[in-house]
Amino acid sequence: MRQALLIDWVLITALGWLLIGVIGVSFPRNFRLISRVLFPLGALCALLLALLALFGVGASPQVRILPLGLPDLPFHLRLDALSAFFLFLLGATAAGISIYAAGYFRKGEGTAPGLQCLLYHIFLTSMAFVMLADDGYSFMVAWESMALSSFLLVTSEHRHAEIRRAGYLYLLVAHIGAVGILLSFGVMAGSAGDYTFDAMRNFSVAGFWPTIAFLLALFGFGAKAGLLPLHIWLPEAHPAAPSPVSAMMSGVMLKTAIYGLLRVSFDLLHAQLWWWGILLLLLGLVTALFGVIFSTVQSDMKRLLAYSSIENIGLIFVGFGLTLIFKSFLLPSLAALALTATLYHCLNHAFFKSLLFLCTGSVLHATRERNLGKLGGLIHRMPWVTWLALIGVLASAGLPPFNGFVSEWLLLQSFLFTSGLPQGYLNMLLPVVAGAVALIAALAGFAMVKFFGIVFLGQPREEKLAQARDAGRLERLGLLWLAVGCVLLGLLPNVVIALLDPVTRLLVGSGLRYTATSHGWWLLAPISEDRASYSPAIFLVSIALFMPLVYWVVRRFYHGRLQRVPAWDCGFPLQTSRMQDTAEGFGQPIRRIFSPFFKRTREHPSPFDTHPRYRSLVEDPFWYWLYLPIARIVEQGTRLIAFLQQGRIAIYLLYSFVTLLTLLVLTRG
Amino acid sequence: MIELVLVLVTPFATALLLALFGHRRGAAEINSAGSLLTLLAAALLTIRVINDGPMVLYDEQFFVDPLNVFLIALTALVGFTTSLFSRPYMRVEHDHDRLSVNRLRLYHSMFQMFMCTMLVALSTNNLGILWVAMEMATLTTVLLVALYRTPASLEAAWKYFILCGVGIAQALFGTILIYFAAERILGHESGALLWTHLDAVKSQLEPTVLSLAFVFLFVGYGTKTGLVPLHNWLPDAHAEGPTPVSAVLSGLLLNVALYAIIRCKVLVDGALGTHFAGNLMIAFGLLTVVVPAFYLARQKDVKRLFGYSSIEHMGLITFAFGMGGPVASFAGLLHMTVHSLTKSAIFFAVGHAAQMAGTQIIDDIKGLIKQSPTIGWGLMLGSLAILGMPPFGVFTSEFMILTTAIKHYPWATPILLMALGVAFAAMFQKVQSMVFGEPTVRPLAHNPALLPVFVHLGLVLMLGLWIPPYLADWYRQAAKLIG
Amino acid sequence: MSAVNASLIHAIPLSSQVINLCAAIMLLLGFAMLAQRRVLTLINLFMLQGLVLFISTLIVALTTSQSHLLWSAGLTLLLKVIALPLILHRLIRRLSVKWDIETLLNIPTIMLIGIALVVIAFNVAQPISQLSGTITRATIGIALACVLLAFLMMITRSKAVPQVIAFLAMENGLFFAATSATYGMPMVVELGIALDVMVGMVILGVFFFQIRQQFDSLDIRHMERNKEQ
Amino acid sequence: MNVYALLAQLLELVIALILAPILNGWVNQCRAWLQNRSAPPLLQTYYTLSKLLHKDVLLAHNASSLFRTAPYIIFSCMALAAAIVPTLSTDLIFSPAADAIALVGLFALTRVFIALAGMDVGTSFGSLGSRREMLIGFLAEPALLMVFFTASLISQSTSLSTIVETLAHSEFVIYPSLAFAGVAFTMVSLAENARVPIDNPTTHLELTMIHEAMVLEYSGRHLALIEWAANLKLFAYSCLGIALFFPFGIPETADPTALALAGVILILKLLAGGFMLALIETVSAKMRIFRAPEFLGTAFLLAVLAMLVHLLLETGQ
Repeated sequence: MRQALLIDWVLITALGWLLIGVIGVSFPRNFRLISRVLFPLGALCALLLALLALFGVGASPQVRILPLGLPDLPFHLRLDALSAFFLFLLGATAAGISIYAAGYFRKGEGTAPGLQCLLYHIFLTSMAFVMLADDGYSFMVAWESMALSSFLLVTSEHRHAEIRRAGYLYLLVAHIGAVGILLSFGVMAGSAGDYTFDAMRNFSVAGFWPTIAFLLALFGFGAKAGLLPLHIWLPEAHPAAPSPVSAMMSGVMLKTAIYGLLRVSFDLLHAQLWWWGILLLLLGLVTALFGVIFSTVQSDMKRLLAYSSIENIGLIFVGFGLTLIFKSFLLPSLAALALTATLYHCLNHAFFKSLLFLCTGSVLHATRERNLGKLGGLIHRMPWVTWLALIGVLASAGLPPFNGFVSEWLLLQSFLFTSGLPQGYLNMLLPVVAGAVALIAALAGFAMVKFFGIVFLGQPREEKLAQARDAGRLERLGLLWLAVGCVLLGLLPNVVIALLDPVTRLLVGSGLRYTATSHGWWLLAPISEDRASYSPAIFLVSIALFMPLVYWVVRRFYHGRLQRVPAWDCGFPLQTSRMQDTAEGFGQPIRRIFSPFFKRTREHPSPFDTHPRYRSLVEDPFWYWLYLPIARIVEQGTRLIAFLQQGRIAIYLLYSFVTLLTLLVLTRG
Repeated sequence: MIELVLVLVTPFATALLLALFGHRRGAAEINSAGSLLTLLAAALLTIRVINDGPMVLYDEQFFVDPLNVFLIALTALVGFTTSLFSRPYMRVEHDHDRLSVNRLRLYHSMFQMFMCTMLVALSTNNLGILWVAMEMATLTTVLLVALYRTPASLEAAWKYFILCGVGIAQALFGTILIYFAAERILGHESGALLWTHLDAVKSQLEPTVLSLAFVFLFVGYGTKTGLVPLHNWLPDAHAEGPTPVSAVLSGLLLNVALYAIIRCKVLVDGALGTHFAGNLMIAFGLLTVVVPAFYLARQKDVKRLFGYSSIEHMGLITFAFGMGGPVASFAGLLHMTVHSLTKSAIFFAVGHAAQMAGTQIIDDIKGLIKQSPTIGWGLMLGSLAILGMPPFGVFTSEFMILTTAIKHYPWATPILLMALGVAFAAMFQKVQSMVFGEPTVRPLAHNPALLPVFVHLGLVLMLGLWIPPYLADWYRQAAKLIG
Repeated sequence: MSAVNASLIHAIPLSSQVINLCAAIMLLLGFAMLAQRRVLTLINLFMLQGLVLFISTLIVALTTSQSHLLWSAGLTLLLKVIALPLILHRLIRRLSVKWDIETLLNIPTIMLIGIALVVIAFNVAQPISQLSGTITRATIGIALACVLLAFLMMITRSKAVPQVIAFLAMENGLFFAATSATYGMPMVVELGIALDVMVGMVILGVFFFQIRQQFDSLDIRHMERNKEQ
Repeated sequence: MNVYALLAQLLELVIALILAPILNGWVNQCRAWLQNRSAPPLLQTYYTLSKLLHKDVLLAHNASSLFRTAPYIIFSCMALAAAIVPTLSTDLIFSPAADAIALVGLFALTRVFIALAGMDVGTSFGSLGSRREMLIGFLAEPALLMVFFTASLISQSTSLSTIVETLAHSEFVIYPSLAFAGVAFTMVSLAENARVPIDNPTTHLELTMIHEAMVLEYSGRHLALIEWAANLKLFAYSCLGIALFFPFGIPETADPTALALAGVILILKLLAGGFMLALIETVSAKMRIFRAPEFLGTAFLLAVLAMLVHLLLETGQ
């Protein structure tokens, strides 16, 4: 009985969000109500949703039909392991973000708080419905509502031109992507013309149509996920949005694209071709490399994180592609391993990336500054944010014992056991790709050190930073929730794998639960213990034992006192805080090594000018390779067409005259 | 059958009344009251038709069936909301003394006359009277477009008159041809132009004559629908006329013209048994979707912009009806509804926006949402709706049209989508720059009537999420009628 | 009985011949208008066309004893032969636009195009004429030709007044088709059409003055402001 | 996991802690001999460490708590790393806890912390050093991983113990791939341990130093811990090299005799390894920092080559 009711509860929670939003907008100026009551309520809903989803992962698929939508195509909803997992991701992340947002949204910033509340909760609800939708129409409605609400959230500071531009770009790309998705549904519905997912599951499209459907879906969802070359909106939109929204977009919304592509390629399409996997693998690899390289040279902290999101999405797609390859070669256990890594990374990225974005939000509020070059030394002013951010940073850099490492470890493992694929050169390719993945992970570490070190460590680069104040109570709570999530996900991999087991069984027909968890909760051994094993618990415990031991020993036997002195000035007494390494400086080696990736414009100061300044602008080459040419083509089209209408009535009459005559002749002949 | 009489007579009487007293104070109120009466009568008529089914009246000169009754209801509704909107709008225009009292009189009475002609055109059973009513509608709107008497408006009105006059003349020739063909079966009596009779015997009508007739009718009424390349009057008329007129032009008149085409299509399909008419409509529909998309990108005048978007949507609807079949026709009817609701709402918002900015140039309108959130949000949401963003109803119909196209005309789908994409990029950029940003606009003297905007958008939103069952099977019947 | 038949047989060809003659004259007048340079002559030609239309309608009415055709004949006489030419003459006088009309193309070219149009029109109308049950077969083709010629004239004329005259000539062609090819439309329709023409004429009259006021000329080539720049 | 394993583990840890500074001293001695200098005593490193431990700590004014905790974290991480590498026996309690990849992760963790500590005080040299350290790190890490991958492709496992067991105790096979991997590994470990030609552990010329620049602000016991950690790192890398390329003599069991024997063998290997290191450092000159990418890129390519060679020659397909 509870089984049957589960999806209804999920629905009720999602609609609860909507209700909260409506209440919020009906008291648009009642700030206390919104921040102290509504957002925390939203967080509660999220928590509830996460719990329900936990049950839902194990439960058998449940279907509901709402009397909405088209008369002959009402809203079909379905809750199966896949959607439940992503709902869990949504709920668990949203719980932290909502609590944070309760403390974050201030009076008199951008649009009215009530409206913010409405849009934010519409955003959440539509994401939940994306996961639940079981027919083309409701999926598209939820999908586009998601895009629309997030667009309106992004542009809430619409007074700045660049934010308007970012929003425009974002909505445009999202819309074009949605068109691709719609087309792919159309192809999959095929001649049957029934747009429920059930019909698509049962209706098998023949010939090359599955490939076309897959490619269209890849285009559509790739545009949302920020896959190259459709990523350009992402580094614009994420910084533009208020931080909780950036966190939500980067942490959860990008994953909806992953969800959609998983749904299409494993659930709706019957057979997978191995070269789809190669395509995804390479695309993901390029995306990840591009993203991480650009994230290391950014000087705006939110842009840096946005590019790092692109990188993580790339890694996820690499895992996805690997899964496709294994699935198409009928190696279910390996496919399960790769898919586990992929989904695990989705979950991890949701947590640490939203944690980091929220931290930037607090920094932004404390300092009104997004430019890395003007921050620094915040560890003294805002210890809470700093230490929680450190956890996020370490997780995001993929370091043990935090969660980012586990998924990368699994990913590398799934690369290592590829020998035995039919294609010989695949066996050659994949280990090299693994090496590239390792490079990407290492670069991510570089980017993260840059981010943390420049924002929080060192001396404050501006005077005003001295007034920075730590995050408020609610904000801390939200950050804490996400940080704890990062730690737990890192410490208890087997629990997560047990959670993922039904999903992988659903999609690739095999799971890791029994092999991985056979050695007890503390030891993760996906294949077997002597092939590969990892125990974060022992890591943490041993480090946690060593440190106090060493400390005790050192302090017990040696009594050297500790005195504060000025930092050593290398014999140059006139050092100022401006002489620290800037963001650009820190990224300089990368710029130098990977110079072919960038399109950069620099202006050097001449030795004689009195106020010398050095500017170096690093731009995304895809603008110049892809987007501007397209824009130019459209421009040409408009100019050509304008000739049709020159305001002369005789010409207009001639048009209709010619039309009439041609039609007459055609019908006659 | 008192309702129909009311529907037809109320606007006429109001027109006369306003022609006499339109210059007095309270003319706007009379206008709204008359429209409200019409709306109520139309509602009664609708209920009657839902209960009793189609009916033929007044020695068969008039008839009401699911197809036109919903258009009648729609027309009455939009007419009413427009009259509500035009009250403060015209008052502001009067304050800026762009319009004298006598012009206001002309405006009010011609507005009602225009409503009357459209209602006649919709409800008549006689193709001849349909033609007459359409011509009348043209004439009244010509006067309305020329209301400001500025050179630009005169020019627009002149082009409108000449182009549509010529077009309508072609339509008359088509009508004559149909009569010519019908008379040989129905004998030489006035029944030979009655749609119901023709529909009864359509299979016996002479195919060659009917195909030629349809060409003339298509070119004729197509000119009024604004099909490319016959559309050139439309953007001018929309840009230069007063905004309420632009609203009813794209909201209603285009629908009525399309309705005429559909009526003829039914006969022609019956006679030919081929997909001749359908193919014609598909071809022109596609052309009409693609070309305006590119015009949109280079518009500087906001009302012109939305004029072109109306053309585009007319093309989409024509395409839908061209494809035919239950789903596509359903989608076409739905799109007619949502388009006229959304587009008129947009024009309401745009009208006030232009008044606030004192210009129609897009670059000079900025930050509406700051200065007057309701207008700003109205324009923003309306534009998003018309661009086919869910959860608004326009997306619903576009979804059905596209899916049908994928199924039956896969080659057409990429073209449509390309055009829609370009239109989205072009239009949304301009709208965003108007709605957002630092305000350059001043508040209005009289508080604007934005109830209509949000009523329309609310209806469109509802249609996007949930189509009421009776409305649905109403559409279904109409779709079956169109085939 | 046979006598009656005989008289009928005798009567029909004559009337139909007359009607065909009228048709021919209509076409001729159409060409004349196309070629005509002077506004006043243009109006007179238009009046003549109306007259021919009236005659043909009258004959049709008499031969096929249909009362309402008589009405429409009277209507034609009133409107097209008397009222509109009068209005036009007065307009010309009030606007003092008696100048020659320059056309956008030179006359011979226009004539050639016109002939091509006539060919097309006949070609198009041929199947219809085949199955025409009425006494007058070819008229519909000629009516179509007249309509197209008028259309061409509208395109080629660069002044407002002749454009309107061309518009009215097109109406004539339509009327001719309606009456002589199909023995007239239903009365109510004809009345409506007539009403439209009348109202349209009045509105145009008003317009001329407005246009003159705004552009101080009736040359429509000045009205090219609304366009895509 | 029996009591012997536990003992072996503890023994290995202790040995690592004791031997690490001595190894460093030995390398310095060899280098001095090779450069015809009079050598410092073998236990020199111990003297330095105890001196530093006795000294007071001079802490920059704006040094944060992270700065003060970092040395302890780094030291314990390195100790853990040294304990994970199988030197005396493959039957250790830590061996399931972390495989090769996790070990690399552990090294990365310490690197990140030391780099952050370098940036903390906010002098220009500190962050310069951190930047360069991270540069070296992200270039060396993938190469190291590729070396491990080659080994683990051979032994179909990433767990170090299993690798050692396969290499040492399965029937003797010549793996050409390991030759490539060995060279790559040597280059990586040179870079990772701040050795010539990438870095010069003895320099204090600010513009050229990397590791020293990061720890410039450290003093007293903190510095001692960091130095010791560095020695541990060198030790761990040497043991890794031994375990991967010269694993012979590492017993599978952990009974005392075997352990004793293994200890002797280990010390001999370390002596040889230390001498090799000193030799390399003597014959090669320090290169510009921006030649480092080429150096490590070569290492990465060699590692990839090793893997391909393995796939071509040593797998039956």
